[in-house]
Amino acid sequence: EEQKELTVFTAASLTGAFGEIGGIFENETGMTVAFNFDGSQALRTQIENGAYTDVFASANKKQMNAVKDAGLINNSSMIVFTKNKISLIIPKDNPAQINNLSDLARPGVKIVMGTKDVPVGDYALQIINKLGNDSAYGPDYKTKVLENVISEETNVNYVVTKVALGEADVGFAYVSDITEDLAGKVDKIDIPDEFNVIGEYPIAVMNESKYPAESQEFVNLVVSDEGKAVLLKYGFTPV
Amino acid sequence: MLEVDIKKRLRDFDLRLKLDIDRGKTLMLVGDNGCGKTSLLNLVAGLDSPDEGRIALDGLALFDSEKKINIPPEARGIGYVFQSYALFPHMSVYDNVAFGLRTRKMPADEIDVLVKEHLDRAGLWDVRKAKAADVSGGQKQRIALARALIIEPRLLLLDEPLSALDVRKQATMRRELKESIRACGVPCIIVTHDLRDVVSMGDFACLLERGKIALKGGAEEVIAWGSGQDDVGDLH
Amino acid sequence: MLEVDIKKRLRDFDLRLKLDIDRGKTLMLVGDNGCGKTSLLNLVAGLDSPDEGRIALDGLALFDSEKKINIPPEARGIGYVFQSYALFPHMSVYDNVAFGLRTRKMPADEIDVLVKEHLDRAGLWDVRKAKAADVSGGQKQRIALARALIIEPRLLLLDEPLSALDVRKQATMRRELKESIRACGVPCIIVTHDLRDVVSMGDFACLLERGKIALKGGAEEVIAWGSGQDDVGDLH
Amino acid sequence: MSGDSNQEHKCIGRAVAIPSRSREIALKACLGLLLTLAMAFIALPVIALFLRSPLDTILGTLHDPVVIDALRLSLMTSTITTFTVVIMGTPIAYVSARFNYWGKELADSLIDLPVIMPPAVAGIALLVAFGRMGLVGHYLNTTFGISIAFTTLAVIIAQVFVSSPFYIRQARTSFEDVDLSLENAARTLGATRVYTFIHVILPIAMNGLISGAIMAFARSLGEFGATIMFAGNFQGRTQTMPLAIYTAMQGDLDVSLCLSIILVAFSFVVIVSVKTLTRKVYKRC
Amino acid sequence: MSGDSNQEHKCIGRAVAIPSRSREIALKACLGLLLTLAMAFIALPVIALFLRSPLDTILGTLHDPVVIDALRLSLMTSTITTFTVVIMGTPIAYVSARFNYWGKELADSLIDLPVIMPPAVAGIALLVAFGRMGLVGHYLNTTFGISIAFTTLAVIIAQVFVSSPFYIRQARTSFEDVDLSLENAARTLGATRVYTFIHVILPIAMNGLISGAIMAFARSLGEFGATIMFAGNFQGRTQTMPLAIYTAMQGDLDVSLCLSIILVAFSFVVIVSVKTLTRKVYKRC
Ligand SMILES: Nc1ncnc2c1ncn2[C@@H]1O[C@H](COP(=O)(O)OP(=O)(O)OP(=O)(O)O)[C@@H](O)[C@H]1O
Ligand SMILES: Nc1ncnc2c1ncn2[C@@H]1O[C@H](COP(=O)(O)OP(=O)(O)OP(=O)(O)O)[C@@H](O)[C@H]1O
Ligand SMILES: [Mg+2]
Ligand SMILES: [Mg+2]
Repeated sequence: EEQKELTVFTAASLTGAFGEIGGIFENETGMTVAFNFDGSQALRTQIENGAYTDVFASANKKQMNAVKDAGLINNSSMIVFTKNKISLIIPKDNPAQINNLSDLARPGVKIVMGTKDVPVGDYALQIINKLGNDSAYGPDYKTKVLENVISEETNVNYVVTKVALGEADVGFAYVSDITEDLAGKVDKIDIPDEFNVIGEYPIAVMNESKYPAESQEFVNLVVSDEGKAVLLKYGFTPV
Repeated sequence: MLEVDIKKRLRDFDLRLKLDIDRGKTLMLVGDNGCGKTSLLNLVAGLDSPDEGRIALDGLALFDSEKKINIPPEARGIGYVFQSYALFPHMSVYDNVAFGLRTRKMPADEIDVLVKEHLDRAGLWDVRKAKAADVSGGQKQRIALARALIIEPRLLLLDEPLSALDVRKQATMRRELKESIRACGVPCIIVTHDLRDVVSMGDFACLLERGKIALKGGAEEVIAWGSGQDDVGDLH
Repeated sequence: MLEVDIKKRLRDFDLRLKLDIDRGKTLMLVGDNGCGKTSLLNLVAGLDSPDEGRIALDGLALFDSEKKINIPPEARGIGYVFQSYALFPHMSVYDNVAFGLRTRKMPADEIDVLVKEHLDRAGLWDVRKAKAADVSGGQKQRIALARALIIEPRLLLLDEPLSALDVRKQATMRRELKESIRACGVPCIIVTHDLRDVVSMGDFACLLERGKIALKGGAEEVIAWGSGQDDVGDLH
Repeated sequence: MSGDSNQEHKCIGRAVAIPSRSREIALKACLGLLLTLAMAFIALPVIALFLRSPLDTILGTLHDPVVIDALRLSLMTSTITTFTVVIMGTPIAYVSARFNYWGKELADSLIDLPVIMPPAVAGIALLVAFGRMGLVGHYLNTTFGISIAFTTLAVIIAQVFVSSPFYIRQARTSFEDVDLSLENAARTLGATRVYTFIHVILPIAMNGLISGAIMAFARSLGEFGATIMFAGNFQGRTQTMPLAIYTAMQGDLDVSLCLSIILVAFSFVVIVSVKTLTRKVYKRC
Repeated sequence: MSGDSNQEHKCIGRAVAIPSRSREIALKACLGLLLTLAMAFIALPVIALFLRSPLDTILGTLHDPVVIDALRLSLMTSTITTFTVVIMGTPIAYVSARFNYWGKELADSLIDLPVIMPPAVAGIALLVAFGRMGLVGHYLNTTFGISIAFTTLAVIIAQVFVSSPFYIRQARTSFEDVDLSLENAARTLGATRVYTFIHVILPIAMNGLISGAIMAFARSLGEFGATIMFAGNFQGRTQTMPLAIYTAMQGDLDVSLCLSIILVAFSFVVIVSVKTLTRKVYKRC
């Protein structure tokens, strides 16, 4: 008898957490789980072009909604399972002496962020806007900060890599990106909730899934306490 | 018997001639540099196609522009010594000579016997393992000759086959070549600039001038043409 | 005057000889295929280095293993006709002949005059625009000769320079070459397998056997060696 | 014959510019410097990578089943890719080197296209052509029930797509450089076109073919963008080393750099041994 | 001389296997089919891409300043890269084709390394070597105040790094195939090494050099991973077409596919014209 295999398309930022949750699921059900880790946009492109998957976990609602609009997911199964916040990350030796949000506007600071089309870039822009509207940061805060941006990355990894290597002075990344392994190389500066943007991660079962019941079981595991504990461990904010 | 009756446009002039050579007979082809001798051999060998005309060997058409026949060179059964030798530079001397037998799928032990015989006769046995690119000019010419003769062709085309041989080898080769052509009984065309070749090997000779036959006949007549020049007179 | 006294390990034997050639004199080099004639010319030209010994031209060392002198070929001022011609296949006939003058930075109009003269004399003016790869074998040899002579070298090395020429051209060339060597007064080495060359062009001759000089002397002596063979006797 | 007017030449020998010894040395020094700089330019980044990653971390990651899977998959797919490219590409290169056919120039330029496309675009292009909904894949799926995308086969297809131009171009020029008269000689000796190709043309062009095959192999070992788009990132099935490196980058930069070093070192060894081996075999025949 | 025993040969002519006409036709058909399949394999994905993108969208995006910037930057950097690679790579290729020096085999294999590295890794390697904290970049930064990363220069460096192996390899084999006796002939005619190189060796190897340069150009036009890592993604400064395509891909796939088509079409035109142009010039000399 052939081994049953559950296919899960998962946003790359969930690699560590879902890898662990997958292990738990395999132990509980005896099924194997095959993960496809890639950017949410790439996953969406693949699904739209006929890639088979049972479960889709996206890093933002935009890509999930696109798939949903195409009628590919079981709408009732869709659920937001975790949130993620943005924080500033700086190299451990902090070459530009960034200590707070207003330092971002100092001339010569090298900032990397996502391009406006990736969620992490979109969120960063929103945060900068909010800060610019706050009188505490001055009227030209926004222009000064944007002038300091040296690169608009298409992938949050590239932001983290450049900061970790010390090539950029500061970057906008998800809190969950600062993994235990990276903690030795970077520090983070929290962004207060009033300025921060909360990213939402939806998950859903696909319509054409060959194992709808098992897929639902997987989703259930993710939102269970056990799943939440794992997500928490990887820096997410499960709901 | 080889029958040739062809027309071909070359870069500078037209090649246009009619020739018959009986089995066992040797035609010596002489003429100025660039008069079309090599071009003619290439046409007979099938490496190039005449614009029109007919080439036939023993009654069988090798080329016929009317009947649209054009037998590929590998099926014509010719032995061709190229003016520039065209040895396979990546192969040893041995492999060069054995090449034609291998294409005929002869068993390796028979090949061995034949190749040894030919290499010995050409005085090449000692350099048999050298790459063909790494031997002297005259040795190259001997390889080219051995390579063409070993396949016992139905038609021999030799483009200045003795020009680079040393004095001793040239004399021997001339004698051997003549005998083996006669014994084999195949038609043969030899291009040469050495009137001694014409005298000693040719049954008849042909003088080519800008693609046309200017003189045809016994060897003596062609020699007479040559001796209009000064020091060729030495020959008599 | 060219002085050669060298030793060089070849693949199959040692080349080891001592030679002097006065200005305006011509040495005819004969010998079996593979006896080391071409190798010797390459050593004199500087394309290869002797294992030990000395080569000097007009008293100036071109190579000296003791003094560690080894003048590169481009500074030796030689005219070399290669046995395989070594024409530049991507250049026209004209450019091949003009090459040596261009390296000497001669003005284009002077080059034009000289090249025209040489091409005319070699009967190559009509094919001057053809690529050197696209002419006949004999035409190639004429190009090689013209290319080597036009630079008025201080030393001439000719490796079978007439072997592919047609009967008429060969006779003329033999005469012209002889006269121009004498007039120029440079030492000259000619490799040949044609004893007529030895008689008509050589001041003295040298018979090479497996890298060593077996016979040296007037042309007649070498001919005598040759006529031990059967049909070379025709020559007298 | 004219020319007799020529005998009065002064014949002192036309002056040759004797290259001074110092110029020769300067030239050599320049070349040496250039070579050193170029080597440094390529070597420095590699060395810097090595320096950042302690050896024990590298050796540690070697035991990780993810790494073993990826390495195995990478070597397997790249090898299959190279063989496919060589077997399919050689006749194609030969045909475009020696024959004229309708649309030859177009076909020749078409072959370069995959190189220009950014790899992810190449992946998307493959997906819209051979994916389940694709131009061709659609028929394959409905008629034969075959689905190519997201399988190991897809990895190979993606690699073949991006790396074949490198082989074909080099093979083509190598074939063009083979002297036609050798081909002619072989045929007069009774060799058919195919025999001539195998025994004369192929060995003479071999140097270039090996070089092209190594390039194709290297390119497919490093292939990332087209693979992840067209084949997905499934461990053990489509996750080659470059994909594993990307995945590791999500967690720990250092691990991903270690993986890179393993890939580079392994490939280096493979390429050097392939090179020496093929050269030996090729010299012998 | 032995051999006189040989005259009694029967001399009927050794049998030659006459290739039947049908076999010849079958061979041609096979080759034709193979060629068609290969062309289809490459052309289909490209066609599928075109079919997905309506022409007016493509023409529309052509007016977008982002696209114009990226296209300009791509053409500029790739051209500079190709020139750099050709100018630096030609002597290197020649030296490794003709001379033996210490560590030659190693150097030769080193040249292939950038091809094996997944482009993003190559970018990281460049960062850790030439970035401001890098092995070398560190000194450049503190001593001269030069910072390379995140500039247009960095784009060019990244492209040179990834594309030079393709040129150097092909150039090397082309140089190896030049007949040594032609070099010898030139030198006896008074040509120095440099003159010989320029007037004899270069023209004869030209076919391969052009082909290699086109490969390098194509490769640098399509370069993405190393560029975004080492040079970053900044419109007008470091955002080449592939980067613009990836950026657009995050938002609207269709726009990014349109950009890809523009890139492919432009490059195709450039490559075809470069090819015909250089071939013409090369034929003439
Ligand atoms: N490239 C080479 N590499 C190694 N050995 C060679 C090479 N060329 C020739 N030889 C060998 O060196 C020896 C001398 O060759 P060389 O070419 O000097 O002879 P040659 O006197 O010019 O003969 P020929 O009259 O046939 O031209 C021969 O044994 C030959 O096989
Ligand atoms: N590859 C070629 N392409 C074009 N024309 C050529 C080519 N080879 C030779 N020719 C020309 O064709 C004519 C005939 O040349 P061919 O080689 O047949 O002369 P040949 O009689 O063999 O001369 P030789 O005695 O010098 O060998 C000449 O004008 C020559 O320049
Ligand atoms: Mg001829
Ligand atoms: Mg010789």
